[in-house]
Amino acid sequence: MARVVVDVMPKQEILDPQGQAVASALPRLGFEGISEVRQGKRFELEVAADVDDETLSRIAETMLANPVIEDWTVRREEA
Amino acid sequence: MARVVVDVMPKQEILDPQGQAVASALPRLGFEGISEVRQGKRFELEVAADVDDETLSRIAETMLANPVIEDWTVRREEA
Amino acid sequence: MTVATGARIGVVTFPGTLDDVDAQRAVRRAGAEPVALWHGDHDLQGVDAVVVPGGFSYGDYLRCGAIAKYSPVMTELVLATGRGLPVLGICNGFQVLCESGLLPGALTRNAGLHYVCRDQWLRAENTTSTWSTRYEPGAEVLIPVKHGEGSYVADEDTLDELESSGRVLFRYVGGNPNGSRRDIAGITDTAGRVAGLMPHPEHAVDPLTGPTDDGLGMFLSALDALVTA
Amino acid sequence: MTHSDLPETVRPDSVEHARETPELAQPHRELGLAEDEYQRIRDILGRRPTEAELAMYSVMWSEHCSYKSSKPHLKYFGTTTTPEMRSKMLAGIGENAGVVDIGDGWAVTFKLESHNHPSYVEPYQGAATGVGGIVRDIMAMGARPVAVADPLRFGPADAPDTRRVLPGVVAGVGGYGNCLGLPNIGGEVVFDESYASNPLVNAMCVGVLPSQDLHLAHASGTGNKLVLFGARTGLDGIGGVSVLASETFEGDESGGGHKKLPSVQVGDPFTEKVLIECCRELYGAGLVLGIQDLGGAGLSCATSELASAGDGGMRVDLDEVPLRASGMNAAEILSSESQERMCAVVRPGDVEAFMKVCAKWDVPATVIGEVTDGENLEIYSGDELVVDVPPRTVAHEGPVYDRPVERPAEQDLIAADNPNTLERPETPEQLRATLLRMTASPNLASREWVTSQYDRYVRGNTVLAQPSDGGVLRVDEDSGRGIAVATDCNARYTRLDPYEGARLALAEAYRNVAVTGATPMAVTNCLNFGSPEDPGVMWQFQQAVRGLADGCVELGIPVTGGNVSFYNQTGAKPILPTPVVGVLGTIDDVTRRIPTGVGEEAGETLLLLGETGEEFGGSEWARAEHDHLGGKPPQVDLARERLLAEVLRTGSRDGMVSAAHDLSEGGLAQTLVETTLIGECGARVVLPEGADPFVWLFSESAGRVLVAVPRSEELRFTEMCVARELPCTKIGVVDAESESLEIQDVADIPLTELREAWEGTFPRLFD
Ligand SMILES: Nc1ncnc2c1ncn2[C@@H]1O[C@H](COP(=O)(O)OP(=O)(O)O)[C@@H](O)[C@H]1O
Ligand SMILES: [Mg+2]
Repeated sequence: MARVVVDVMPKQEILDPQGQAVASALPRLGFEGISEVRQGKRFELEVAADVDDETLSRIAETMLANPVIEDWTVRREEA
Repeated sequence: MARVVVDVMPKQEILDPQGQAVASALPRLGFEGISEVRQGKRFELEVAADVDDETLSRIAETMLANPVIEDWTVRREEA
Repeated sequence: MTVATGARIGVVTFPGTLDDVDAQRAVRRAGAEPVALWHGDHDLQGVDAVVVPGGFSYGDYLRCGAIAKYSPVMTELVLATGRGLPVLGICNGFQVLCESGLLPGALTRNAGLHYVCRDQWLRAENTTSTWSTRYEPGAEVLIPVKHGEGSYVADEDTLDELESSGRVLFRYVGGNPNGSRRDIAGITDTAGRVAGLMPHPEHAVDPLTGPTDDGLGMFLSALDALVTA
Repeated sequence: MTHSDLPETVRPDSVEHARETPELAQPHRELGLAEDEYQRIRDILGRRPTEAELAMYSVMWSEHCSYKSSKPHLKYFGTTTTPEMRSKMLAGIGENAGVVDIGDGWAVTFKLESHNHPSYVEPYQGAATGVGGIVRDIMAMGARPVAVADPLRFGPADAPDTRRVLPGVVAGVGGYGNCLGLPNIGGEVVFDESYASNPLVNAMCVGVLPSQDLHLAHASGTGNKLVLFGARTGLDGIGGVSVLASETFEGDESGGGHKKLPSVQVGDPFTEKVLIECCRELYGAGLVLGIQDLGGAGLSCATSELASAGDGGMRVDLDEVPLRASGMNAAEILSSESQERMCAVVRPGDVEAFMKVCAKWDVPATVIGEVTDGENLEIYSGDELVVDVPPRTVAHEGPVYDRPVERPAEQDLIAADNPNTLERPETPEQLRATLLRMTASPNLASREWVTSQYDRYVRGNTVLAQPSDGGVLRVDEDSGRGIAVATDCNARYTRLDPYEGARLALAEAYRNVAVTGATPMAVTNCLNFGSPEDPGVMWQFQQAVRGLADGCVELGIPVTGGNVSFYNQTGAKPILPTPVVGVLGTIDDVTRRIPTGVGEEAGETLLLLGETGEEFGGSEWARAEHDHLGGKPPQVDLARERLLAEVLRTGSRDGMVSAAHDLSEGGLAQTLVETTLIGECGARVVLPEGADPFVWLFSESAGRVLVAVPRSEELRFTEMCVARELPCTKIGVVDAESESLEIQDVADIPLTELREAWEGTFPRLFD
C-alpha cells in the first residue's frame, strides 16, 4: 500500500474566480501581504504496491484533471 | 515573496462524497488497486516576506478551511 | 398539438441526470418520439439523434461531466457522431460533450461563484447547424439558465477558430450570467451536427412552465434535418 | 479520545452482561436522560439497560424524537379535527408526513421540518442535510418528491455572523435540492435580532403518489426481511452516544436542552437522487411492504418505529450493516445519523428482485434482519444479544411532560406599548422617502439573490414559483390538475399575541395559496420556539397551537402533520415564537393560475379586496422606521379569508382576474411596488376620498388582496363582490405606457428607482 497525492491546479492563464474571491476577501479581514491566491484540488489515493507510475499518471490525466484547463502533479508519499 | 501551500482535506470521520465518487468510478475505467480516494483543496498563495507563520495559520483556519469538517496543513515552498 | 414525424430522438440518462424528463417532453412536443437511453447500455437503439440532458451526473463531484464521459453509452455516442449522428448536449450534457472531446474547451465555475437560475436572453449566432435552422440570424430568444459551472473557456486560438468558422451557436445578451469567454452560451462541432449549450431550451417549450416557447426551435430544427435527410 | 483509539476487540455490553452487572454506573445524565427516565428504563427492562439500549432510549426519548414537552399540547390538533376536515386525509399526524387526496386518483404528501441548530454550526451542510432529511420523509410515504420550499430566518441582515450563515444556508439548500432535481417553489427570508445565534432553517418537501400506492411505516408478517439500503453507516452525527466511549460530548439539535458540541453530517445529494429513483422503481414493482427513512437517531429510530407499528417483533444483526468506518460499536451503529439511508420490509421471495433494482442504481442494499413472531426488538452484535426491548417503549411510549405554563406579565406591557403614538410621515416627500426606504429594507427587499440560486424549472411542472405568493405545480400533464403551496409566519405578531399570531400565520399562508387561484385544503407546520423549560415559552407554544388548531376549524382544513423545534434561544432569551405554517391547495387546471405581476392584459383595473384599518402593531413600518414592537397584531377574520379565497377561485375559473397579490408585511405600498416591478409595468393609483395616505399605504390589516381585472370584466367582478359582501375598492389602473408607480397626491416614482431600491439590498449585503 502506498499513499499517492495528486495536485490539480487551474492553469496560469485560466481565470480562477475562487482564488480571486479569497484574495480579495483577505484584506477586508485585516490580512495584508497576500498578493495572489489560486485554488485547486488535492487528491489522496491509497494505492496497491503493484500500481505503477504510468498508471497513476494516466489516472491523473484522464480522470482527475482536465488538461484543457488544469495542470497536475503526481507524487508518492513516504509511508 | 514566498510561495505558501495550504492543503485542506475532509476529516477522516467525515463523509467525502467526492472522493467516493472517484473511487467507485476507477474500477469501471479499468483502473484496479486504488482502495481509497479522498478529495480536498489545495491553495497556493503568494506571500510577502514579512507575513509570519502564525498569520498564515490564522488565514488557513478562518478563510481556507472549515475546521468543523476539514483538517489543513500550511507549508512554505522553496522558491 | 404534436405532429408525428416518425423520427426517434434518444435522451440519455446517467445516474444523477435531472432534466431527462423535460428533454423527453420537448422532443415529444416537437413531434418526435423520445427514446430513453441508459448510461450503462452499449446501445443507441437506432435513434436518429441524441440529446444529452442536464443534471448532475454522478453528482458532478469531481468535475462536471468528468465521470459520465466513461459510460458505455458515451462510447457508442462518440462512435456514432463519427457517422454523422446529430447530438445536442444541454448544460451537464454540454459539459459531458466537452469532457469527451466532442466539443472543444471546458466549462468552469461561474464567475460569481453562485449557482444561477434565471431567464436569460440569447442571440442566435449560427442558424445553419442541425439544431438552429429554425432561428432567424441575430434573433433574440429568452431561455432559462441554471448552473453553477457554466463559464465557457478555451484558449484564444480555439475561440478565434470558433468565431471565424461560425461555430458559436448562441451568445448571452443583456448580461453574461457566468463570465463565459466572449459571452459564449453554446457552440457546435465543425460539421454543425454536434451542439452544446448551457441554457435549457427544453425548459422553454411551453409558456405555462417556462418563460417562453423559444427553445422549441432547436428540436424542430433537428427534426427538419432528420425528415429531409 | 477519537474513535480509532478504541480497542477493536472490546466485548459489547450484552444483555447477559447487563444482568450480571446490575449496579454498573451508566452515563445516563450525560446522554440527557433524567433520573426518573433512567429508572423508568430499568423498570421496563427489569434490569439495567445495555450500552446500546441506553443509546437507543436516550436518543428516542430526547425532545426532538419523543415530543415529550409538546405532545400534551399537540393532541389539541387531533381533538379539534372534525370528520369533515378529515375526509380528504389519507394519513395524518403520527405518520412520517400527512397525505391528502386531491382527486383523479392522486394523493399529495407534504411536511415541514427544522434543521436549525446544525445550520448555525455549519450553515452549508446543516441546511443541505435538512433538505435531505425532509425529502426522505416524503419518500417514506411511497411518494415521488416533486418540490421543496425553504422558510429561513436569520439575525440582523447587516450582522457579520449573518454574512457567514445566510450565504452558507442558501448555498446548502440549493446545493442539495438542485442536485436532487427538485424545483424550489417557495419559502421565506426574515431577519430579526432574536435569530442572531438561532437561525431557523425550515424545509418543506411535497410529494405526489397515486393514492393506492401509499406506504406506511410498519413491519409485519413473520419472516419478512428488513433491508437497509443507501449509503453506508459511518461515525457522523453520532450525537450524545460518544459519551459512552469517552468524556467527549457531542450533541444533536435539541438533545437535553443544554448546548453541546456539534456533530456535523455531510450530505451526499447524488446518493439521495439515486435513492429516489431506486425507491420509485421498488414501489412500482410492488417490492416494498413497509418503509422508513433513517433520520434523527438513525437505525435506533427506524427499527424501533417499524417494529412498534407492526404486529410482531424484530431481529436485527448489526454485523450485517455496511460500515464506512472500522470498529464501530453497537451503540454507535445504532445511533449513527449517516445520511441517505432507508430501511424497507420485504417479503423473503422478493428479496432477490429488490436487490436487483438496487444493483441497477448502484445502491448498496443488505438484509440486516427480519420480522419475528416474538414481541421484542432483538439486536445482535456478533453472537451477543445487545438489545432486547419492547419496541413501543422506545418509539411510542416515551416520557411525557406536563411543563408549567404561565403567561408572562410583560405581555401586558407590550400590548400597552401602542404604535399609534409613533411619529408618522405626513408630507408627500416624507411618504415617498418612507416608501423607498421600506422597499429597500432587508425584510421587504427582493429575494432574487436567494431564489436565483435555486432551480425552479427542473421536471418542467413549475407553473408559479418565486416571486409569486404561492408556488404552483402541475401534477397531471393530461388533465392539468395541480397543487399550490405557501409557507408563512410573522413572528412579531406572534410575540404580541401568540394565539392571534398563529391564526394570522395560517391566514397568510391560506391567502397566499388562494391568490394563485387554488383551493386551500390542508396544513402542515414547523413550530420553532425557545426552551420548553421556560413557562413563558410554554405559554407561547400552547397559545400558538390553540390558535392554529382553532383557526383550522374555522377554515375547515386539517393539520396533517408538522414538527416542533424547541431550545431556540441564547441564554435566557428565546427567539420570537415562530410557528411557521404551510398550506397546500389544489387547482383543477393549472392554466387558470393567477400570476403576481400586472400588465398581462392591456388595460387593467386595480381593485383592493378587503378592508384597511389603522393597524401598526408588529408592522414592518414600526420595525423599519422605529425599531418598535408593541401593541396588538392586526385583527384576523377567517370567515373573511374563506370568502376571499372563494372570490379568487371564481375569478380565476371564469377568467375575470389577470393578476393578484396579497397584502402582508409593508402593506399596500409594498404590494404595489412588487406587482408593478414583477409585471414590469407602471400603474396609477388613486386612494379613496378622505383616506389617510399613510394608513392606506402602510397598515398591515389582514384579509386583503390586490387584484388586476381586465377592464371588460370589471363590472362582472365588482358585482360578484357586492353580491358576496366582500368589500372591493377601485384604487387605480395599470398603465402599459407608464414607467412609474404614481400614487396621486403622494408620489410618482420611476420603476427604475423602485427597482434599484428593491433589488439592490441583498447583493449589497451578501455579495
Ligand atoms: N428562502 C426562499 N426560498 C425560496 N423562495 C423564497 C424564499 N424566500 C422568499 N421566497 C419567495 O420570494 C417571494 C417573496 O417572498 P415573500 O415576500 O416572503 O412573500 P409573501 O410575503 O407573499 O409570503 C415568494 O415567492 C417566496 O416564495
Ligand atoms: Mg404574499
